[in-house]
Parts: sequence; C-alpha cells; structure tokens
Amino acid sequence: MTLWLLPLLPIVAGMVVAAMGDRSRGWLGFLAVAVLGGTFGIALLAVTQDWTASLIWTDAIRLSAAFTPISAAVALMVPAVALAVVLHATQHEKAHGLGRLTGIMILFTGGMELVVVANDLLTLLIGWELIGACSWALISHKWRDIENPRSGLYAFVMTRFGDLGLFAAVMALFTATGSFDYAGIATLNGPLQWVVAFGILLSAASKAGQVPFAPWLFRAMDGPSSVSALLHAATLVAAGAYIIARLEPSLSLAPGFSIAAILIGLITALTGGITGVLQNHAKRLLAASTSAQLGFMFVAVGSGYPVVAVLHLIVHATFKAPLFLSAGLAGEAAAGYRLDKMMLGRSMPIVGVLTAVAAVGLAGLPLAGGGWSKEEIIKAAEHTVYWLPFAVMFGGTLSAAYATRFLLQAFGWRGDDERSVDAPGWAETIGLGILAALTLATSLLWYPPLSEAIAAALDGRLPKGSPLMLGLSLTFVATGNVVGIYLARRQPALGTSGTAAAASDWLGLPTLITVAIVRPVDALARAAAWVDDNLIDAGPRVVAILGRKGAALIAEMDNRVVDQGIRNTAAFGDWLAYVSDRFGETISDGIPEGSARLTGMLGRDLRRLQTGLSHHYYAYIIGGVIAIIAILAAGA
Amino acid sequence: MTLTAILIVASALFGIGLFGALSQKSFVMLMMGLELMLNGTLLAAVGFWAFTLEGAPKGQLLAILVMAVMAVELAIGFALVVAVYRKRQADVVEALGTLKE
Amino acid sequence: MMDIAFYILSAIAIWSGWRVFRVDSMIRATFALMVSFICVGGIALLMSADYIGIATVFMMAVEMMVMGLFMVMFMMNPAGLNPMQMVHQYRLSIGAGIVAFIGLTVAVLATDLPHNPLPADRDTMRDLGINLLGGSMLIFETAGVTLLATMLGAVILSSRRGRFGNSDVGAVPPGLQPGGTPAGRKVEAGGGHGGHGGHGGHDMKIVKTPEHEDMGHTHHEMAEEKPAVSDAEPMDQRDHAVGHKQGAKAAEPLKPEHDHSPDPHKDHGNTPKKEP
Amino acid sequence: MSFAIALIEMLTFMIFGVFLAAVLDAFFYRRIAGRSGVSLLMPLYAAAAHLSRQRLTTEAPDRLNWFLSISGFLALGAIGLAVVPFGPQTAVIGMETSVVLWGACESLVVVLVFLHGWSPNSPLALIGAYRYVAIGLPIMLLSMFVLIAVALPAESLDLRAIVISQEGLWNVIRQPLGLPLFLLLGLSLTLRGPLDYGDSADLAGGTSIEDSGANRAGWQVARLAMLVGFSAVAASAFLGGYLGPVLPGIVWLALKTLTVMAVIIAMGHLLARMPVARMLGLIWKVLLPIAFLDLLLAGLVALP
Repeated sequence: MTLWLLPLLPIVAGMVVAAMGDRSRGWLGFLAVAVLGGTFGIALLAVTQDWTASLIWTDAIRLSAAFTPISAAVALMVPAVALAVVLHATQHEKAHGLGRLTGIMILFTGGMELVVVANDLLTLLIGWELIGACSWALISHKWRDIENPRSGLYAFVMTRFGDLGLFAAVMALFTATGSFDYAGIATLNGPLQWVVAFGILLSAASKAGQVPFAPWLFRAMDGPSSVSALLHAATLVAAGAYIIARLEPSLSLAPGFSIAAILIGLITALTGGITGVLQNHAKRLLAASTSAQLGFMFVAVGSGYPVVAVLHLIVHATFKAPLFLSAGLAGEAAAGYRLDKMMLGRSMPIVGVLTAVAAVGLAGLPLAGGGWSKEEIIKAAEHTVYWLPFAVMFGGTLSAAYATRFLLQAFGWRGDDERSVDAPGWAETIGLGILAALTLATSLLWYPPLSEAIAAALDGRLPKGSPLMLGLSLTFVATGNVVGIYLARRQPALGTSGTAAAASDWLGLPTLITVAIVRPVDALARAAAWVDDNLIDAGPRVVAILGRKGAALIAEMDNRVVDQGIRNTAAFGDWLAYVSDRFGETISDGIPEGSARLTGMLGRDLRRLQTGLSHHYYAYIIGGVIAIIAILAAGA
Repeated sequence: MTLTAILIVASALFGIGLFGALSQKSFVMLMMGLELMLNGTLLAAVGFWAFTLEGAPKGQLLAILVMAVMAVELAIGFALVVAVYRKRQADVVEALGTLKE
Repeated sequence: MMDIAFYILSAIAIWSGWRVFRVDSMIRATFALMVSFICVGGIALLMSADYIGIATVFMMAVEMMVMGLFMVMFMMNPAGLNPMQMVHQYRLSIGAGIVAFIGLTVAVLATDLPHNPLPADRDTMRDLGINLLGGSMLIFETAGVTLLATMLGAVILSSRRGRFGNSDVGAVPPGLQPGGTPAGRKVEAGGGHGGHGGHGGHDMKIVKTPEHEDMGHTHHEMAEEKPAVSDAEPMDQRDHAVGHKQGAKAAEPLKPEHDHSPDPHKDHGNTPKKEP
Repeated sequence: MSFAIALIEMLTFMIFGVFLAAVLDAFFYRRIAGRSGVSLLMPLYAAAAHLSRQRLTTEAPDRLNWFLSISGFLALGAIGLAVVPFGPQTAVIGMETSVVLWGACESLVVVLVFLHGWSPNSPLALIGAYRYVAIGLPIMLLSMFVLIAVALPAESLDLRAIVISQEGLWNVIRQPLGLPLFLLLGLSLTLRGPLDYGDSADLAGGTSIEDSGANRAGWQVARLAMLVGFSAVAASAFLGGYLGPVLPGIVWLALKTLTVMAVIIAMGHLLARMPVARMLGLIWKVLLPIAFLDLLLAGLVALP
C-alpha cells in the first residue's frame, strides 16, 4: 500500500479547502477535524503496517518514502498536534480569510508529513519547499497591513538562505552516488560528505531558528497565534530538528558534524534562553523558548542520541502548541502581547490552568514530560564533554525562568482586576484542552519501564546518567523558577525599555545581520548599477574629449613653434624673407594646424556616431557583423 | 533542385529582408524585413534538412523553431509598437531618439 | 517537373519579397510577404517536408493578416493612394542587402556541401511527431512556454491600463521636425484606448477633442488641393493628416462633395487602437 | 489516370453541389419567409441577372486584390473539395497532411475575405472586413483543435486515413462535441447567419456591398463553392465520408455532404446573430474551452 497517501490527503484536501474560501466556523472546524483525523488514522495504519512508497520518475530520479521508528513517531505526532491547533484556529481566528488560513494550515501539515516520510533527499526537498512556501503564506496571512508580508518575506528569505545548504547537499549527493537516497549519505566520504552533512545542518539550523538564523522566528510572530503554534510545535521549526535527528546515523560520520551541531544548539539554547527571559512580548518570549528548546535537541543529536532529541521534539510539540494558543487568547484579551499588561488569571481561569500544565512542561519541572526529556538530554550531554551538561543545565535554568515568568505574568492573579474580559468559549478552549491532555499524557514518561519501552520501540537507547547530576539540574531548575517568580513579582516590565529591551531582541543579532549582510549586498547592487550607467556611452565621449584636447594642445604647440621659428630666423631672416617668406609660413602653419583640425574633426565625428536612433545603431551592428565575417573569411 | 540553388534563393530572401529591415522607417515595415530574413532562414533550414542530413528529424524541429521565433517576434514587436505609439504617438523609427542618453 | 516548379516558386518568392518594400499600398506589401512565405512553403513541400510546408502557409496567413491590420492602423496612407518613400539610409541598406546576398552566395558556391539527401521512403511526418514528443520534447516545450510568455507579455505591453496607470499618460507626440512642436493627436483623458476592443463612446470623445478637430480641418484643406488619387508629391511621413485622407478616401463613395463630417476623424481616431 | 478521374469527379461534384446549394438556400429562405414554390432554375436566373447587369465600381479601388480575393475564395473552396477522398484512395490532392492543408485554406479564407472588404475602398466593406477578421481568426483556431481531435484516432493527418479510421464508428459519435463546433466554423467560412460578420445585412452587404455584375456572381458562387467544399470535408471528417453499404462510395459522400449543407443553410437562416463583442466573448470564453475538452476527450479515447 502506498505511503504517498499520507502526505497527499492533507495536501489535496488543504488545497480544496483553501480554494473553497470562507465558510462557517463549524463547517471549517469539521473539515479540519475530518481531514487531519483521517491523516492521523492513515498515519496509524501506515505505521502499524509499515507502508512504503516509491515513484520512479526517470531511472535516475526516483522518489521514495518509508518509515524509520523515529519518523513513525513524528508522523503520528504531527497530525495529532495539528488537529488540535487547526481546530482551535477555525474557532478562534478572524473570520475573514479563515477558509484560506485553514486550508493552508492543512496543506502545511501535509508538507510536513511529506518531509517526515521522505526517504530520499529529493522528496525531502519537495516537502521542504512546500512547508517553506506555506510558512510564508501563513505568516503574511493578514496581508492587508503592510508589515505582515514583510515579515513573511523576511522569514522566507532567511529560511531560503538555509535551504541553499540543502540544495548543495542534494546536488553533492547526486554527483557522488547518482541517486538521492538517504542510504547513499553514509557511503560518502571526503569533501562531498562534508558538503552534504553541513549543507543539511545549515538548512536544518535555518528552519529550526538556530543562531544565526534565529531572528526570523520573531518576525514570524506577526502571523496569527495559531499559525505560530503550528509553526513552532509541529511543522516548520520541528522539521529542522527532525531532519538531523532522522539522518544522525549517517551525518555523524562526517568529521566535525557532532561538534558543530552541539555548538549551534548550545549557543542557541543559551542566547535564546536569555532572550526569552528578557523578552516582554508574550509570543516572542515563546519564540525564543522554541529556539532554545530546539537548541537542546541539536545538542542531543550532536551527543549521539537522536531518539532523545525526537522524544523531546514530541514532548515540546505537545506543550509549546497550547502555550502559543493561550498566548494568542491572552493577547487578544489584553489587546496586545505585553506581558506586564496581562495578568488575566482572574478573567480566564480555565485557560490559565491549561496553560499552567503546559508551562510546567516548558519549565522542565519533574513529573512533567518536558522535564523528563530535558533530563534525558542532560544525561546525553554527560557522555560528551564534562562541561556540556552544566551548560545545558544552565539552559534549563533559563527555560524554567522564562516559563515561570510567562505563566505568572500572563495568567497571574491580580487583586485589583476589574477588567471585564469575556473568557473564550468552549469551542476555542477545546483545542487547548486536547493539547494540555497530551502534555499530561507525556508525564507518564517518568515511569522508567514505559520510557525504556518507548526508547526500545524507537530502537534507540536512553543515556545513563548519575542521580547526582539529576539532583544538580533540579536545583538549577528551582533557581530558574525563583528567578522567574522574582521577575514576575518585582520587575514585570522587564524588557520593555533600556538595555534589556535592546538585548531582548536576540542580543542585537538582527541588527548585526542587517549591517553585516543586507547593507553590503545592497551597496554592491547600487555599485553595479552605477558602473552600468556610467560605462554605457563612455566610449564615444572619451574619444571626443581626447580629440578636443589633442586639437587644443597641438594648436598651442603650433603657436609656440611658429613664434620660435620666426624669432630664431629673425637674426639672419632678411634675405630669407625675400627669398621665400610665404613659403616657410605655409609649411610651418599648415602642418600643425592641419593636424589640429584633423583631430578636432575626428573627435566631432566620433561624437556624431552616437545619434540615439536605433536604426543607425543596428546599421553599425550589421556593418560590424559583415566586417567580422570578412575577417574570418580572410583568416580561413 | 539542388541544395545550392535553395541556399541561393534563401540568401536572396535574406538579403532583401536585410535591405528592408535597414531601410524602412516604419516599425511595421521594419518587422516585415525581419520576417523576410527569417523566411530565408527557414528555407535554408529545410533545405539543409532535406539534402544534407538524410532527413534527421532535428532539421524539421529547427524549422519549427524558426516559425516559433517568427511568431514571438511578431507578437512582441506589435505589442511594443502599440506601447510606443501610446507613449509617443510615434510610428517611425526616427521618432525615438531617446537611445542617445 | 519538380525543378520547374521549384524555379517558378522561388522566382515568385523572391519577386514578391522584393515587392514588399516597393509597393505603396501597405496591404499589398503585407500580402506580397505572405505570397513569398507561401512560395517558401511550397518549396518545402517539394522537399517533402509536408508538415513544415503547409504549417508555414497557414501560420503565415494568420500572421500576415494580423500584420496587415497593424499596417492599416499605424501607417498613414495604408492604401498607397499617394506614393511615398518611407526609407532612410537607403543606399547603405541596398549595399548591405547586396553584400549579404553576394557574400552568402559566394559562401554557398565556395563550400562543397555534403550531399546525402533524405531517403525517398522516409515518413518525415512520423519522424517529426516522434521527435517532437520524444527526443526533443524539451526543446518543443520550451518553444511552447516561450510562446505562452510572449502572449502574456504582448497582452501586458499592449494593454493601455497598466499597473502604473494609463500607459499614455503624458504622452507627447513627436514634432514635425525633430524637437519641434508636438504634432499628431493629443491623448484625450480617459478615452478607452484599451487594446481590448469594445470601448464605447470613445469615438465621440475624439471628435470632441478640439485641437484634433481643427487640426483635422487645416490638414484637410491642405489635402483639398491635391486630388485624392496619386500624382501628389511625396508627403512628409510624419504628417498624420494623411491618415485623415485615408479616412476621407474611405468616406468618399458615400459623400462625393467631400464635406468634413466626423467620419474621417472617427476612422482615423479609431485606427491606432483597433487590435485584432 | 486515376487522378484525371478523380478530377472529373470532383468538378462534377462541385458544379452540382453549388447548384444544389443555391437551390437549397433559396428554398429555405422562401420556406422560412412563408412563401412557397421554388424552381430549380432559380439560381440560373439569378446568375444570369448578375452577369447581365452593368458593373459599377468605386473610386480608386484595389482592383488586383479585388479580383484575387474573389477568385482565391473560389479556389479555396475547390481545394477544400479536392482534399476529400471520393473512394478508398481517390482524392485529387492525396497528401500526408491534407487536414493541415484544409487548415491553411481556412486561414486563407480569413485573409481573402479581408481583402475582399478592403479592396473596394468603401467604409461599410472595410468595417465588414475588420469584423470578419475579429471573428474569423478565433473560430479558425477553434476548428484546428477539432480537426486535431479528429486526426487523433486515425493517427494521421491524412483525410483518407481519417475516413478509413471511421469504419467502425463515425467520429460524430466518437467525438460528439466535434461536429457542432465544426459546423460553426462552416457558418463562418461560408459567411452565413450568426457568424456572418463580413457580408451581413446590418452592413448592407458588408464586404460585398460594392460587388456588382460578374464580381457579385463570382463572389456568390465562391461562397457556395466554399459551402460545398466545407460540407464535403465535414462529411468525411465526421460522418465517415464515402463509407456506407450497398451504394457506391461517392453517392454516400454526396448524400452526407448534402445533409451537412442543408443543416448549415438551415442554421444560417434560423440562428440569430449577436454583437461582435459578445460573440468574441462567447468564442474565447466558452467555445474554445469546449474545443479543448473535445481534444482532451479524443486524446483519452485514443490513448490505449
């Protein structure tokens, strides 16, 4: 049975829905549930019966799709999370353009499924481009205010830049093995292996919002919040982490790959954490946290435990999606995403509780799925360098801090809260509820036999770690909570002004990008244009000027010569005068003046060539062609 | 009917076309000159196809491409003529001196 | 037999090709070109390139039809009622043409061309078809896509209502002398020049345009002195009034007393914007 | 030798066809007008009347083109009939690409009608010519698709092969969309009824307004000849041409041609005309897609 069904169902259905245009919320919600539920069902069927598919395009190019345990897990996670998110979107987003939004979100899920099931780089590339395009369309969904399309473009260009890496990898793989199959990657060696590994790493990092591509996540926040939820939890960003986890066995053969992955991940985790803590914009805080969490996954992959990374990916999806949804609700209720303006706990208690469940996961507290997977990552880190686990723990501290801050400030209680905010209806809450339930379900991972079983099912092993480290990291987390509480209580407005605000925008990374990349390219373009303009008809002009100059020069010279001659001849010139006075003069005048006139004329004529009449021009061209042919004929 | 004869005819058509393309003032007439040149090319292409390469299909393909080129040239040419006329009310080459600067 | 046909056809092809630039009537010029094409198609038929030959005929018939319409639109005096020379750099052109012809002929005669003609029993059409949709599909498709792009480009270029407003905003007709005062019809505001036909009430606008009206008159008196047919001295090719004359000529059978009714204007005002 | 026979067959076919067409035309006209009684000699009377009238001409016409347009139109009708096979192998012009040749005739018809409107140098004729070009080109485009669709099952562009390919099943059944579209083309080629934008009555005769005397007779005959040629092509492209039991092939062809001719004349008299702009819209937006559909279906059928 063919596996193409899995991605194709949502893709086609999404196009249809998008084409149908706006319908009633109930209708769209039903469609979303039906399509994505169907996708989930197919995924379940496909996983249990281990479908595969291949499409022979030409004998050289063949697309293939298959499951590994990892991809099977993700393939199940994606529609499940997407179902809840899209359902929420249909109930909550603006009614105008809702049909398009829903359709594209479903399509987006389909593209992600294609990425997940892909078994060769070409298929991956197709899915990759699909989700890239969809992300652009979704971020600039509310295209009527000019900023959103810009942001969409920014995100798109950023990720595109990363995609270059994937393209390079595809071409390198094809040149090396003559096929796009994943299996070929392991067989590579030498520079091509390097190109493939780092190309994929580059594109993965760009999609996953790692440093230095992280800023696009902030711009992406201009999209609707449910879009952000889908983007960050299940699809686009997750794809980055997923793909390197999927390919880790082959990629890690490349020298330096693991180190690079660890470094990228760690730097992103720390900078993202700091940014998140300093950030006062609810959704941006979450965006930064996404970068940080994916950084953890990169670290896990780098340390050689892709299974852990994927588990964290799944868990992260379950708790990040509800956070974004609730952030969206809170933002609408508080008319703006400023954390210090929210404090909505009293107004929407249910949402607050559900968010708390998710936030606990983000904070990585014990008995939360997020906590478990983070601990696993720390354990994994223990097997590499001695200082790495501590760095990750510090990252954990930061995540605990911003999670706490987000929760307390967004849904904290405030005594003097007499705002009349209408709590969202059940239709908007239900998606949130589903996701929170999923989050709770992930807590079971703390039960060792279960987690072992799952790891075994993903035929990977879980890292062994020392209890000492566990306690240490828990203390780190506790510190993080304390910091978060402190910030929420004492400095609710942190990050709205001053250095904190400046630092909260990725520590100034976007500015760096603007200065270091955008400006130079722009300048280069301008320079090229300038050169183009000024060299067009330089030729005739230069010749003309030279002609005039030469003429003047020679004329002057001639005066001097003549005078000189006359002065010299004056001494013994009497008898010369009546022998031939006119004769000498004509000679001595004629030569220089004649040459001067000649040069001047030359200049003028050359200038006259440039008539601006096209037929003259192509007459010249014809002449040139004839001349060339003549020369060639003579040569032959 | 030898290849030489065909090529001579083709070159005659080409020469006339060149004359027209160079000498005509009106855009449209100018395009006719170009068309005539292409006509010669077409004839030469078919001639070569029929006489030198044992009727390898590629020759006919070339001829078809020449026709496509004619169509493209005609369409774009007329579109440009219309556009220029709108902008300048100019229908002769002389009226466009803007290439000077 | 075949040779005779070939020589006759090629003679007609060359002769009509030459007539293209020698006749006064633009329509005749266009259809002379068409005849030349048809003859080339016939020659192709003789060379058993059946498809190419006939495809040439019908493609060129349509193309020349369109071209003829454009002729009538853009040339003053399309009927060639008064002979006119619309040529520049004449000697040079003749020279270039002759040089090209001589050069090519010499080249043809000089080289000894390989002679392996196509086998008599060859199904050229099947070849072509197989090749078009087989080996050379890419080329074929490229040509197709190019044509599509051309269509779009042509429509966009020639539609008056561009994305930056009407394309003739601030259009200044060229002067009678280079750099002279603008001649020709002023562009009236909002008149539907739009290429896509069917712009009602537009002619009225033209007639109402005052400077156009009296310009028509003046040129028309100037046209009065000359009889409508022939034996007039060559007219300045930029003189758009001849366009009126064309209109007037078209109107003559209806009103021999040759008064100045809007019809000629209508005819002239229309002509630059009909599009096939 | 067989060529000579075919030629003679064709000429007789043409002459009788033209005559019958004229009779039919008059008959339908009178029947619709509610008058009765049509004599077989009517066309002859008309021809005699035209030929005996004095020939008027306009000021500064383009005589050469005028003559060429009329005679060329007649020739095109003859060519159209000449590509039609009268029997298994007997066609006057038996070539690989006879269908394409017919397409070339269609496009040349547009040219010639334009010339016919252009040359008399009179406004109404010119308007008629322009209108005809505007309508004639897209209609011709449409017919190309239909013809390709017809050529698909025969896997050949040869009308003979196309007729042979219908031995099992006529194209009119195999491609139900084809014939109606093709008949529309016929209306336009023969300047009749709803698609007659060249010679229509609202232009007082359009391109033929200035025709008189022999010219007029010639033009009318040419139109009828084109009608015959077209009907024969349509009959053999869609109705299986000479195929048929018992009777000799040419009789079958004649019968089918006659039916098509009658249908076209009837359509020409019965259907109403619409403004050029709307007709353009109809052709480009409705009929052309239908033609695509027809081609698509034909392709799908011919695929296995």
